[in-house]
Amino acid sequence: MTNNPNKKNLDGYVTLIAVVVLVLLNVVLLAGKMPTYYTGILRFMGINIILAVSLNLINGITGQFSLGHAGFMAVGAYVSALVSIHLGWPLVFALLAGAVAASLLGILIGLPTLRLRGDYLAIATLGLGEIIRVVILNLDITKGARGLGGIPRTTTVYLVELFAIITILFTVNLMRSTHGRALLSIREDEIAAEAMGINTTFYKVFAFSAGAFFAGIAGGLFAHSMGYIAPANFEFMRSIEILVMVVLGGLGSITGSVIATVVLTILPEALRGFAQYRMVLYSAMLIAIMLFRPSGLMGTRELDVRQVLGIFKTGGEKDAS
Amino acid sequence: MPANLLEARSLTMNFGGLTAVVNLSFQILKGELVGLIGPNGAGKTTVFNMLTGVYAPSEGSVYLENELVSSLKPHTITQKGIARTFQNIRLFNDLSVLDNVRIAFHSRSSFPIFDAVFLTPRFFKKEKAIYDNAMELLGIFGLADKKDEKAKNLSYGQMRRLEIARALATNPKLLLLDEPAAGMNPQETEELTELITEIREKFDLTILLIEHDMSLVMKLCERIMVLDYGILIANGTPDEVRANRRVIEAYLGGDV
Amino acid sequence: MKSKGLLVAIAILAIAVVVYFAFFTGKGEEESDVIKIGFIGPLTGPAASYGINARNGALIAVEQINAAGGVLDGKKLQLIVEDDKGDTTEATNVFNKLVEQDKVVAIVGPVTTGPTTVVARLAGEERIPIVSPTATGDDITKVSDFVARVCFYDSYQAPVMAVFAVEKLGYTRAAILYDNSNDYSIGLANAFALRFTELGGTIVAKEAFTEGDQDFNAQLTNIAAANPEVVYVPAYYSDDAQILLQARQLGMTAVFMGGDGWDSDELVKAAGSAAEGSYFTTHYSSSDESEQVLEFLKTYKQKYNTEPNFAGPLGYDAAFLIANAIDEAGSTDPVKINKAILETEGLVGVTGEFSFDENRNPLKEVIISTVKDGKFVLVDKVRP
Amino acid sequence: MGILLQQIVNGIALGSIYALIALGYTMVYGIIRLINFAHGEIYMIGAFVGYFALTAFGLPFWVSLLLAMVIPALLGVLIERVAYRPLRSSPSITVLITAIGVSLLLQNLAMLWFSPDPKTFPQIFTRAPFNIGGVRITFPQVIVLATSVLLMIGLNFMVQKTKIGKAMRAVSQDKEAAKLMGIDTDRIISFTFAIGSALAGAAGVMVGIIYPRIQPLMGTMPGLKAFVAAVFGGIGSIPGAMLGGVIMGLTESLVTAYISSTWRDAIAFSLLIIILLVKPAGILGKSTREKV
Repeated sequence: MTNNPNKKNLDGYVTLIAVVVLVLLNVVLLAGKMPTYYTGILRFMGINIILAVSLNLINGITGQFSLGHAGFMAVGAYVSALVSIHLGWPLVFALLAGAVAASLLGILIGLPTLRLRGDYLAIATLGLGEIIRVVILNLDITKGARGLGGIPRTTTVYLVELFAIITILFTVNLMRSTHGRALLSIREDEIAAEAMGINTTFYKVFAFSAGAFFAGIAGGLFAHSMGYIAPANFEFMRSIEILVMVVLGGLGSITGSVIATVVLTILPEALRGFAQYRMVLYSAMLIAIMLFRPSGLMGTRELDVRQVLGIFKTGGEKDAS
Repeated sequence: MPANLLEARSLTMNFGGLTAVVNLSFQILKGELVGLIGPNGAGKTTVFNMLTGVYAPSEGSVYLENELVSSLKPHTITQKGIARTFQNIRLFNDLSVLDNVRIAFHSRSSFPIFDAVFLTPRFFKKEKAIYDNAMELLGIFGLADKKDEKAKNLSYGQMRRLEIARALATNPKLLLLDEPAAGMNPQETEELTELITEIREKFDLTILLIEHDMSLVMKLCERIMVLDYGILIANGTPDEVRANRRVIEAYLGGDV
Repeated sequence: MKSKGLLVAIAILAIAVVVYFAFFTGKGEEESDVIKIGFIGPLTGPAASYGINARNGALIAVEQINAAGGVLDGKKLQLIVEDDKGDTTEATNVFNKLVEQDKVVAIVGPVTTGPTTVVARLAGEERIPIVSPTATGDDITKVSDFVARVCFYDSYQAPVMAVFAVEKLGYTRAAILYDNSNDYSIGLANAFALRFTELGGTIVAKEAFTEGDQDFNAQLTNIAAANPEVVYVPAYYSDDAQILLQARQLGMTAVFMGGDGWDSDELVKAAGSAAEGSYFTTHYSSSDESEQVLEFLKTYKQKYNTEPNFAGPLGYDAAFLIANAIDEAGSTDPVKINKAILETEGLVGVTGEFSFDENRNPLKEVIISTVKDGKFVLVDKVRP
Repeated sequence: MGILLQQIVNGIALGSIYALIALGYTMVYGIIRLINFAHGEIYMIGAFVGYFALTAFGLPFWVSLLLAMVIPALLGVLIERVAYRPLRSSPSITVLITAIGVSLLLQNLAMLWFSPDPKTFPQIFTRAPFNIGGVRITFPQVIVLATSVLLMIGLNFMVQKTKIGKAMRAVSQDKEAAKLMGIDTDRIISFTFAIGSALAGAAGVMVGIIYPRIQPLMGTMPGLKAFVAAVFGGIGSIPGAMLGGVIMGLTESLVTAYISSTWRDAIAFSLLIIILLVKPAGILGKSTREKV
């Protein structure tokens, strides 16, 4: 999209490095040489990517300011965990059950709240997320604050990778179609979108239910990765963390969400050496990044494998000067 | 006698204590080009908003080809065949010129979401068709070379043209233009006049336009309706309207 | 122009080399005079207060042991401290790091329930013993064979208080006020209620609050209306102080009771006279003449310039227990250390004399303390 | 009946604290359309300033209260300068993330500086309750209520009658127009942050008086609830924030008394959502129709 050859160039390099790293990571994984520490981080990174990309669908692409993502994640986590424990469903079916439940809830409670806009929608969705958490805290079947343990730990890093790729492909393919443009038009100008024949209510509910679906998948993967979940895993700070990933990456940029998630998942681990100062540095860096890149790391740009070719074409001539 | 395309029956719009439009009734015949004029705040845009479903009229109803549309949602009304532009230009600013037009093709060239997600052959076929149609339309409006530009980076005149192109992409029977010449210089206005005439024939359109530029209105419109304080005070040919005493009073010795 | 392609090639090669050395080369096993044990607990986040206290306690233990000649005939202990923020995800990461990168032989922690539940399972899989200073949930030590604790479990200390209330004080009407968002509080509340009714008493009111609450007037007003003789409040001292203050303001005269979460000087400081006459179960009493207790409190105060809360001594004992087990096992093999932990018999720590039951729970005396003239006073020692 | 009245009294005392925090949210939102997530932390800082003024420096109560308003006010102005002003032309969600960053930063700095252990706010007023018709009212509750009401009256006077108050209203209505009329908008925005933060600082001390437990994470939940209160009342509206705060306090108190504390937050948020659906701009907010 961008016309700036310099940026195109940089994007090309970043893409190239990303592809190389991804391939190497998988080689190491398949060779069984990846330490559990790193595998664990990769697993959570993948889960965060699913969360960030799915929230981007709602927040960045459709422009609906949602702060309730942890709630959808919680529903996916608990439903999938419960069907695993009590019904013995295989993981993939358990994940789908959780995702469908989250998605239905997204539609059910989403429908009335979609009349709200902007910050009001944000505060209402934040409320919904908290309501979900309080309900989980008070139900018997979820074991309340004591947490639900004994969940089969069947999530593998490959499965997380698979679902992260599915989420990304789903969103990217959608974005490139007339449906994705319909979502974008709502973000840009809802009244004009209506006037162009876009059924904005349908698309908003669609964005919410699709976002909730993938958040549900992420929740299920999380539950089956930890083996134990508690309401504390899904407090509103969790929604905020996901939102930070989306905004830091650039609202509407899928690759931006992925990059920001990678950065924000590694950062707290990389800062471990600072012990008690870790979170101070983390928050200071968050502020600094936002000040220096107000529209996020990627803005609305996307990385594309095709840009790698650009390095060799446009890059060379620039280099000569 | 051409068929009746649009009929407004006793439209009234109240905002709180303020009545913006009072008991307004009119008809528009198929193929007509009608102007809607009146001083600032006369309720012209409110009429457009009622016709397109942005506001639900407090009283009265709108019929498109004898079908009641005033209770429908805006996007359904657009799909039934009324398209519009906006007085204060409402383009999708951060999207490309091409995407602005492609979005408007959505309702008539859509396909199941399934095809988009799984990249079926139908997706490619339909998307190709949308692309081709959009490019053709941009060509007509002289915007083809700007297709990748963000809408907010266009010049003012280009924005106005893009808005019309976008409205046409919805395949309307009736096109509502809200001050299409606002902010244009005389040469641009001249070109716009030609463009409107051209698209009217090419797309077999009926047009209702709000405009302050009297030269354009008088030159273009076959019939003119005059609104003052929400009341229809005149409805006739340009010559009739020009001679109407109430219209002259309404404009308080304006340039009519 | 060619240089660009070359640069890319070099970059890829460089990444590949880094990855190769990071993952594919075995790290040389080094024999050294340092034995590493890990610490997992919240140093940041809402539970940081307990995590930091437990860490400080564990650090003191390690220091004292090293000063006294270390373990296994002169080897020094090193405590590798990692922050889990009280979060299960971080706890998982940190456990993997400690085991793989730092090659610890045992771990003190985690401190809070969620992380302990999750890490207990991993510990079983990796066969690394963990000793939680403060996770009290009944089921936690049942998660795997490699998890022990030095604190009471919920149905260990709460029944002691119930028995005391009925048999020693002769109360039959009790109310419970507990934190519904805290599993420790729920666990104690349930265990107390069960035992109290078994002994013929009645629970006349059961009210809950939520983490972070400041205002308990509503619950207390309801409890007062039920007119109990005793109110059991199994919560942490900062909540307890608020509850006591507000209860007295409402004119309640019932006796208040609680668990080891009460044990902090801050309680008396905050609640003042409102705390007078209350009872709670705990691990040690500062009015106790025990050398070890006094020594610990003195060292802690010197080193950190503040009084520890209950997590401090428990952190100390967890590290102390592990060090003792390493000596007993005569080895740094985690499996042998684990076995030695379970076979610990009569070890005297700050919080009492330890042995373990078959579920790796400590069998030790429960101290019942009361507040008298602004001081904690020992009332009874019970071995359930 | 006695219980109901008692709960109403408790609810109003709690609500007046929410109202003080909510005022800051509403003023900042009104003027730059930002949900200032760091506002709850300003309140926390206010509580700690009050604590140290009273304990470490042994200052009298009114001086401590003043300090607990002035220092947060300066902090509020500093935060706006450093973290928000450079982003004035950025989308509001960007600034929101920065605000979240500031909030996390203040929390974690406070944990380092003040240690995460809860501290006990000194008892400066007698806790012996008055008994009026079976309802117990404590002296701290009276102090809190009186101080809050005084501050709110003062604020209202300032906003309605003084020149700077009028300028504030002008800027919140239309920043560009205000600028054209010669109003130094940057200065007015700084001033708004100062006032809002001072009120939050005062609320911190008030909380210390009634519920004498303060700790670095104490701002999160009250901050969130005060924001909800501001939305309740109609964000941007000063009387709305006061009303919203009191409604929030009453709701919490009554739900805890008659239903259960564990469902309290869920019920408070449900109420919020219902109010937003019925009156999208809050109880006292003006609903604005978007011009098409």
